[in-house]
Formats: sequence, structure tokens, C-alpha cells
Amino acid sequence: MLKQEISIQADDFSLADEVVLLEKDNVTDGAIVTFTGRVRNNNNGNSVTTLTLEHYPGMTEKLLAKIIIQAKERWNIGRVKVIHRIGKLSIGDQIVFVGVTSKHRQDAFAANEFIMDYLKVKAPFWKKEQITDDGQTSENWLDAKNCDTDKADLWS
Amino acid sequence: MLKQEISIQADDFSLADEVVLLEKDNVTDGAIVTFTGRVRNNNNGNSVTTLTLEHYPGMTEKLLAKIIIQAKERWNIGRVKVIHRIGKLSIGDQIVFVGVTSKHRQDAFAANEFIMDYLKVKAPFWKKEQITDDGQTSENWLDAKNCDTDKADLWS
Amino acid sequence: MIKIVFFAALREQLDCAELSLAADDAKTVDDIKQLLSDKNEQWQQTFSNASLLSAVNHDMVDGSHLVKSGDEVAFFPPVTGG
Amino acid sequence: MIKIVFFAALREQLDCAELSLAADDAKTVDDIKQLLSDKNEQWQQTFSNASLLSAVNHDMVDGSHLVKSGDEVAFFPPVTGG
Repeated sequence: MLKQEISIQADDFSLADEVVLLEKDNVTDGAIVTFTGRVRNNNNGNSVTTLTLEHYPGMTEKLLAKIIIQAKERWNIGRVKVIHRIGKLSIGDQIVFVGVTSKHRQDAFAANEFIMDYLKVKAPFWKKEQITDDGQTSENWLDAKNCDTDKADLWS
Repeated sequence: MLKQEISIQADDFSLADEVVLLEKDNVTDGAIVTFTGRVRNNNNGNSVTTLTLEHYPGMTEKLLAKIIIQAKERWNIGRVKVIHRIGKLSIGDQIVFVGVTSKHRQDAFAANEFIMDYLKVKAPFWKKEQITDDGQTSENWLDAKNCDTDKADLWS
Repeated sequence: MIKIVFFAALREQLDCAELSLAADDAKTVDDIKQLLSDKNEQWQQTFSNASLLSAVNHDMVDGSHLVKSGDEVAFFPPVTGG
Repeated sequence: MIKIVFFAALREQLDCAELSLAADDAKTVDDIKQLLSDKNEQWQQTFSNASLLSAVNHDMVDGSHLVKSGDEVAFFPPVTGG
């Protein structure tokens, strides 16, 4: 079955629609785990108003495909979907979705978390925050967090 | 905020509606992890047609509440929802939903998996399968799996 | 009186969902099990299953747990939800 | 020719998204970095950042990776997606 496992898009996505696709004609996989990441209203104590997401077209898709292949080699999973949004996002907006189905819930949980951990440290996305602080608006690129790198290392 | 974290119900549930409730007016939790369990079409090689779920009213709710309290003590999580269906279910039907929000994805993943692992071995639900094998229909209660008990032990 | 309830396969094997015992007849959960086992061969066989679980007032307990009048004591097989 | 692309904070610091180099000028990714650093003080400072990452034809590589004509070489800061 041909299916689109990866989507990099400016448009919003519907968790419900994605889950329908993951479950459709799929009676063997009793477990489905989803992760959804959204824009929070604060980061390091500053008040985030909007977020701009940039990526490296071509490399992003290639890297996410690699991560999915690795996840499938490691765990007994069925279907996978990864969506990452780009462009300007507001507080509460969905940024990222990972959905994994499996016969076994452990595999669905582990593969989903693995994909998110690797996406965080490997996939070429960059976030720029627009911040309002004491009425002043400024912009800055987010720094990578060491804890994300450490967490991805746990899987190796 | 008063909210209904646990629901034992015969009716189906909507993943989308549950996620809306978990995210509503919740701009601090950037991560949401959901688990959905559905009736598979086979178990140990037999062909399952339907499943009947029985529970111990009162004890179920008490136990699930305890599991949620433990998860909140262990991880920095926001909102939690646990739904478990009872009664007669068909292949592909949703059985169980666990949704957890958090500021940090690790906590949302860990708490969700913890709740599912404990629910599996502690919550007083019992499944009876209606099986068709060579045209013969029979019924039998599922045996508990040792691997579930082992997995829950990992958290202690 | 102590209320005794049975679930799932256990309830079907015993063909009984619920019964009552005089509180004076049993001090512990194990005492109740013994009383029920003494009923007849079917009950004895059912209660000889080591994997049987017990709860008192909705909390899991072991056999040495003390029971008193007004308690609800439940017996059931290992759980299989989720 | 080798195509060089820059992303995110790096692109803004350099005020440059893309440029080309003659393939003869550089054997490795480190050679390219050196050439770009030599441009001026701003570029030197930017490329002295040890956390800078590089990719050739969409695969992450280290500085010793060999480059050839037709390659797309990318430089960018640590990623912050998800």
C-alpha cells in the first residue's frame, strides 16, 4: 500500500482525520499512540506571541524518512504518520504530529517517542520566537536544548 | 478546576472531542500524548468476532483514580483523561483511551504508558471473546498475560 | 453481614454473582474462602485456583486481611482490561 | 560548481541564503568553511561557532567530508524543531 508517511506543511492538520487514516482498514493493529506538539505561551520565562518555523526542504523529508525506517527496524509497528508545520504559528497552534499503530502498545509508545526524540535533534527545523517583554517586541532564534540531544542518545 | 478524569461507559467515544477538552484553555501544556486501544481481529491465532467487557463498578473508578494520582506524583503532567468501555464490542471498536498533556513530551509519554500498564494489570476489567473457528462459535474468558504484569513491575 | 461478590469467569463457574455471610463466621478473607470452598466440590475446585484475586471495599487485599460486618468482599480472576 | 546554502540564524547573520564556489577551490567541507571565513570578519566570527552543523546532499557530515562539483553543501545551527 502506497501512503504518504511524511508531510511538511504550512496548513494546520486534523488529529482526528490523521487517526482515521491510521486506523482505516487496519484491524490487526489494536494500539495507536499519537503525539501532538503545540506552541506554548512561554519559554524560559518570556512571553511568546508567535513562532516562525523554517526548514531545509529536501533534507527534512530525507531525514524523517530515515527515522521512520529506523523505528520500523527496531519495533513491530504498523502505520506511521509524521506531520511538521512550517511558517508562522500562534500560541496553541499545532506544530507537530506523530502517529504510530501497532499490535502491541509498548511498540507503539516506544516508536512514537523515538521518532519525536530523533526529530527534535536531527530534523533540520528551526524556530524563531516573537516575544513581547514589558511591551517590547523582539525576535530570536531558539537555542537547541542539550537535554534533547541527551535524550536521543538514550536510544543508541 | 473540576473535571471528569475517568469515564467507564458502554458508548463509544470520540478521540477528537477528548483531545479538544484536554487542550481547551490550556496554553501551558505543549505536549499531548494519546493512547487508543481497539478490538483486534485475532488473538492467539483464533478469529475474534466480538468481545464482551465486564468490570467491577466502584472499584474500577477507585483504582483508576489511584493510578492517575500516582502518575501526577511521578511526572509533571497537566490534564489526564481515561475512558474504558464496557459491554459488547466488535472488531475495530475502540476499547480504551488515555490522554495526557504536559509541558514536556517525556512526561506525557511516560505518564500515559504508566497509566496503561497499570490499568492493564490493576483495573478490574475482564474480557470475554466470542470466537469463530472452523464455523464453530465459542466463548471464552481471556487469560491474563504475564508480560503485562512484568511490564507494570518495571515502573516500581 | 458481609456481602460477597464474584466476577467474570469466577461468577460463571459458580453460577453466582453475589451472596451474604454472617460476619461472625469469618475473621479474614481466607476464612471466607474456606467457608465458600466447603460448600461443594465445584466451589472447592474454583477456590483452589491460586491466581484468584480478592478485594475488600474496592481495595485489593491478601488472604490475611480482616473482615467485618458491612464489608464488601470481592473474588475475581486476574484482570484483562485495556 | 558547489552550491552552498545557509539556514536560520546563520543565514541572517551572514545576510546570505545561498552562494556558489568553484569546485577546484575546496576538497573538504572544512576547506569550504575556511574559504568562507576568509571573506570578512563577520563571516569569520560566524564560522568560528563550534556548534555549526554541515550537510552534503542532505546528509549530515563532518568537516573532513570530501566535496565535488554538483554537491549541495549546507551550513546551519543546531536544529530546534518539534
